[in-house]
Amino acid sequence: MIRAVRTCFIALACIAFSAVLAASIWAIAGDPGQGTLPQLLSENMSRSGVEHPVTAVLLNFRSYDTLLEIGVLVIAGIAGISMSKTTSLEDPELRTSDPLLYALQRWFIPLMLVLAGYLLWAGADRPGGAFQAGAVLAATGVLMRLGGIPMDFLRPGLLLRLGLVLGFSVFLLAAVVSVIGGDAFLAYPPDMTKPLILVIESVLTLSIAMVLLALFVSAPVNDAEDPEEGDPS
Amino acid sequence: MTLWLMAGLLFTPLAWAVLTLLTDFVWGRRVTWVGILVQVLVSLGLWLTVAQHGGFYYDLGGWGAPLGIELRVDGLAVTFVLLTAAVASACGLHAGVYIDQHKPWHRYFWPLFWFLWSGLNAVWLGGDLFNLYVGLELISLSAVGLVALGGNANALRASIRYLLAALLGSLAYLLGVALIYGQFGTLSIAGVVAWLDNHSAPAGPGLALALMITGLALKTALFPLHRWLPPAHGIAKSPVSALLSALVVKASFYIAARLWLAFGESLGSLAAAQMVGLLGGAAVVWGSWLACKQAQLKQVVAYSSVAQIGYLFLLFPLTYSVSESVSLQAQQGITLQVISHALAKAAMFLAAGNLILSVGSSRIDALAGVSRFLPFSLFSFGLAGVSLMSLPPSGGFAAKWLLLQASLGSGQWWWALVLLAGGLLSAAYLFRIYRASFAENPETDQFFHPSKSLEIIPMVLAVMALGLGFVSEQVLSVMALPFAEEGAP
Amino acid sequence: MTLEEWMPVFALMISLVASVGIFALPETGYVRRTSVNLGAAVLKLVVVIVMVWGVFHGVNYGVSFTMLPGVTFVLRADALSMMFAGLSAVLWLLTTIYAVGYLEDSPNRRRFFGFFSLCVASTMGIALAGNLFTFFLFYEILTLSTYPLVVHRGTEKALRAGRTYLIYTLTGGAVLLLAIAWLHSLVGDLSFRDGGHLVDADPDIHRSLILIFILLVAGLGVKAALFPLHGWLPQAMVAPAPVSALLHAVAVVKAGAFGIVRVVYDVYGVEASSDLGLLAPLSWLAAFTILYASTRAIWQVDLKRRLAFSTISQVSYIILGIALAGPLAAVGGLVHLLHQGIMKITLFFCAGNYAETLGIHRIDEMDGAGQRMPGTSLAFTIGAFGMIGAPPLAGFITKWVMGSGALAVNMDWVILVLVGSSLLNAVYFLPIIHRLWFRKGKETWPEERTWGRLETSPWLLWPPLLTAMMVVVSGVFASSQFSPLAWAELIVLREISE
Amino acid sequence: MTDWLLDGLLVLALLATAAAALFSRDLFRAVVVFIAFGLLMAVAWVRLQAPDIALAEAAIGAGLTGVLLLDAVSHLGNKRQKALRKTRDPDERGSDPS
Amino acid sequence: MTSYLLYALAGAALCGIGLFGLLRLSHLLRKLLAFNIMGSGVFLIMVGLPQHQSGPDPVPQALVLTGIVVAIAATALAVVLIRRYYHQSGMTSLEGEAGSREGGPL
Repeated sequence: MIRAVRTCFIALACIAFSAVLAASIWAIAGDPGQGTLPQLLSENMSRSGVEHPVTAVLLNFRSYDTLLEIGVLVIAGIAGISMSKTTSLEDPELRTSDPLLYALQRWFIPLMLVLAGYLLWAGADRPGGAFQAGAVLAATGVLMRLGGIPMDFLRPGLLLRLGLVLGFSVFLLAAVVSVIGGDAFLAYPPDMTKPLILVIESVLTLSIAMVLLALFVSAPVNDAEDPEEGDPS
Repeated sequence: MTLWLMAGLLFTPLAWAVLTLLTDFVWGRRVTWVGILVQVLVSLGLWLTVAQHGGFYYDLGGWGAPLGIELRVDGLAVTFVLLTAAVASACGLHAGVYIDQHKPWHRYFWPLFWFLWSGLNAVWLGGDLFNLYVGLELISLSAVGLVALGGNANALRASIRYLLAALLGSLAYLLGVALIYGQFGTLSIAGVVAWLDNHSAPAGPGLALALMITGLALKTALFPLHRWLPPAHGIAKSPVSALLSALVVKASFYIAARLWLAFGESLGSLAAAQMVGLLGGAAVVWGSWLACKQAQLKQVVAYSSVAQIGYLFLLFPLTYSVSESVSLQAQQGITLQVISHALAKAAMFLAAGNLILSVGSSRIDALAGVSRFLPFSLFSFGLAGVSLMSLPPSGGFAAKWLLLQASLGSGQWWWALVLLAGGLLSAAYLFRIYRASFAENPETDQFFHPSKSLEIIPMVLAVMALGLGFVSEQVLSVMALPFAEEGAP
Repeated sequence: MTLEEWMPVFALMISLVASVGIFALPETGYVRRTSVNLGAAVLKLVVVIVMVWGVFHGVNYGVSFTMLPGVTFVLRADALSMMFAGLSAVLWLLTTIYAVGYLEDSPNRRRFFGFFSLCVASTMGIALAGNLFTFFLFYEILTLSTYPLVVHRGTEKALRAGRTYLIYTLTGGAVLLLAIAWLHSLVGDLSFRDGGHLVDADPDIHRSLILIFILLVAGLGVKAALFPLHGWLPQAMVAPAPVSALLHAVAVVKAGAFGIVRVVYDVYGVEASSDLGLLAPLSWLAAFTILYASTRAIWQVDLKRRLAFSTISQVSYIILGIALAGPLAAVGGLVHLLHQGIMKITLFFCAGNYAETLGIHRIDEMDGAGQRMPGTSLAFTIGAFGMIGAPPLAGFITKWVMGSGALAVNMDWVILVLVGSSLLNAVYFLPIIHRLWFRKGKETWPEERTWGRLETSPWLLWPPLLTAMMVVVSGVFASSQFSPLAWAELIVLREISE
Repeated sequence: MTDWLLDGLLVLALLATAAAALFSRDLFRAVVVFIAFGLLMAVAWVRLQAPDIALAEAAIGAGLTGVLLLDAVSHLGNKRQKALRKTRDPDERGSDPS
Repeated sequence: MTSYLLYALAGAALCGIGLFGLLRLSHLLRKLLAFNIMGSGVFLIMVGLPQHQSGPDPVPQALVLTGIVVAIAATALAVVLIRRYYHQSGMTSLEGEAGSREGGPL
């Protein structure tokens, strides 16, 4: 009974929240401030080194966001592997013997690899880029994993950790290189903008895929735990 | 020079996160020592630079706002950068000895620690609303990872709860950012302020400010949104608890404060300001009351954080439609409160960790006899307590004095009563602990004596918190005009 | 910085450094600890004597710096400061000697002496504080550093007393802080100034000033054990004898009384205080406390508790003296700050000796102790007669001057209070003296310890004898140039000459 | 007009799948519906002329999140303590209060 | 009224639904679903609202891309934690302990 009342109360509150939010959106939509950002963006596109505006924003204008965001991803990966069991990859329980999956694998994996490559390459001037490509690559990995293909590099070890941070470190190095030339953090040298962005995107793709995959395979749980502080044990 | 300092400040924590990920715990510790040294020097250098030449905007990637992301390097920001350097290095050094190096998962402590540090720096310096969101997430996720590291079911429950609260808070904040961008077409705080200066305040984005501050209040654990905090801070390892209580909750509060001071006058309302202050007052009373009821040492300290956070939110009523000088007093008071609470609470958690290590139990009544055999850690705990009780000459007292002046000067005398009651209540729960330690235990010294390095670190922090009262004037003068919005882009 | 600036800092730092040094030494380093302690006490006495000399000749000792926007930290020595500082410096030395003997072979001595020195440092800070803010700073440090001494024994009773003590003093501190902050926001930073600041205050804020004064007296009255805020003091007697002697008879309660003197004279100013109608109620309250506490003392069977109620009563003499608003009465009140200090510490030393040597805590156990411990009992008798106000001892001087002062401002009822109090004092002290000297003792004492030929340890015997001698000397030579009375006259002279 | 119809239907479908994903009785089905929701979101992003997000949503939002959650459901679903959950989980009520 | 605004309003509704789920549901995976749905709502507002005024705008689109990656990172971390929690305690909600009867994270 109390539970039902509470549910009703929360529901009402959420409906009210939506209504107020919608009203605000309506009010803002009717009374817009004059943002100059899109114009500014198109004026500066030529200096960004890439043709696709979203990529330009992500990897040049607001690259600090992206850098930190990859950091967030790496954190999730670290937290994931910190809890995983070391010898989980050959767990037979995980191996699917579905013939459909096998068939899917035979056809899909190469296709998906190609798709990932395309997405990465397209990012410079068309929709696509490191995240999408990384996600597709990770999905490929998930498929392979479900199909029982051993992927030893995902065993928590130096290699996995190196893979996790490869993209991040390259990005970071590119960010700091400009400082040596007396420029701001994350400022690319003007004539190297495009190749740098491409390199960053490629390694990011790999690392993003690695992190996502590591999070997926790290699920089997390590039993060992710390005692709580002050627990006599 | 400034270029190098800025790059060092941004680069070091991220780079050290990568380096320490590739090593084991012991090597990670050595690498971390170097990193701490670099980071402390860089922070100090930047602080000195700003103290001499004043603050500036730093355009990342050479793109100024609104197109790019700008960092706002002013006196307040560098003070907090320096504070972070002090507290985080103390926690890092303490953790290097405190944490069991033989558990394989503890190697992941260092990268998470460094990511946390970089997130904190990003938040102190951030001048871009969305960038602040990413910084917040960086902090939240690494903090959750640290709480959960190697944890048992209770630790996991606490960290999941913490994660969900943090995510909900971030989403509310992001929703506010979306509305702000929809209204003003820019993400730069300075840009929005410049817009508001030239136009009359629109009706729509009031909700945006409310959403952002609510979300941040949830992440700061303002009453009644505080329930995730005590389990998470109580169960984490002591150096982690220290980091969380001292710095992590301050990051979200810092953003809320900056937003309020930038937009509050035009987008806020008196009722909202008083409401937030009321919740802060309730937090002081309720958090202290619960702290008195706890049987576990670290739970007392964690609930004390809930209470102390309450003080911070008195900033909202004390800066809304009051005179310039009162507002300044309130801002200075809150700044001192943030700094002194950070130092004192870190000292207290680290000392509590030492005490728990010594007596082998986390219960308060197990402390009987400690004052005879382990005076050093208890002394650190006590000195930190002086600051938390805001008794002179601590930084907490200086903060309380300024806040008292602000509340009396603005005619809002009821906040003065909250401040005084809060001081007495904190004495109530802290003296419970001292009292337990003074109880004579007829047995002889059976306590484990932690190594000197573990004992000295909290003492240094506690002395800093205590001495802050004497140098408050200097600290505040470096911050020249805290929260000043100078030079729109 | 010049020497004039350094001296107050020295006076303050000596005990502080001693405290840190004591904490740094190991528990077992008896000799080093005692040397540090005694060395610091002697050094401090020298510094204070130099400063007294300087103040007498008109040197301005003082140092200040800005602590917070609009708030300065001021250390400054004026005649009133030096009275309190001198008292605490002299008695610190004696009490340290006493405590070394008293705590022989007991645990936790490092903690005890460390916090003890810290207490003395804060007392010195209170004495030298140059404004209300600085005063409050040290006032609260005194509260904190006394707590470990009250609960020193770690028994259930001690812990309970500690809690009571904290509830009273911390609440008092909060009230005091509110009052000081309020006053600050009304009129800005207030340094202590002869003649006060508020003589021509804006009439609009008179109501606020009255309220603030009540809050100030309430906050300070807790430590001064003014009725009805005195409840903590008898309980705090559970602390070891040196603590009761120096802190609860002298430093802590005097800090409260001293604060009230500062507020009335140097913040509000006597003129403003009496114009606002604040002093008459204060004098009634003080008079009531004197009579009430003396009456309560009669029924106490525990020696230290009886002395505690006596303290409550005697401290209010100081408040009464200044509340009468006449120069002569003020001299009487101020001189009692010193007189009561030396008399009461004598009594507490003796009470400690009886407890430590013979195991006597209750008054009915004291029969015949005079034969067993003649030196101690002689000191006790002198102190008790001083309290009663028998000529030519120190207490008589106080009462005489204060009585004449009351007559000078036409407050004849005060004479009745003084006489009544003396009678009550006689009622509760004379039976003890009777028991000491004229009753036949039992064969055995509750817990006797022997020191060969001596009645007790020389560490314990000499301090009360010295203070008893001071009681006599300051009474007999009251008219000399360096007596407490002369110094009190100097203070009042400087106050009213402004 | 067709555009409006399409958008309207899409929005309705989004809301319906969102509600269904949260309040469906069976956790497995909830996740499947959530994947459908992700795909609809991808379509919505196309309608919002944001092809980049559409791609990312399809790959990450629907694809990876879905797989991750499905995997988690299969582990959490039917092992221990089913009885325990029965009393606690509003699954059993299955009401849809929104 | 453009179709952009329609999506922004739909985002508001999604936020409400997600919030309700986050507060009311007790199964942790469901909470996670709710979080993702609420996130989608926020993203819709973030892109829809500015585009209503000025047409396709790459800046919010880039922000949303970043947001999606952060969301998947958070989701993945939460899944790992939840699975380990389940593994250690056999529970799928936070209500296990006495004294905390509310399911919300607050």
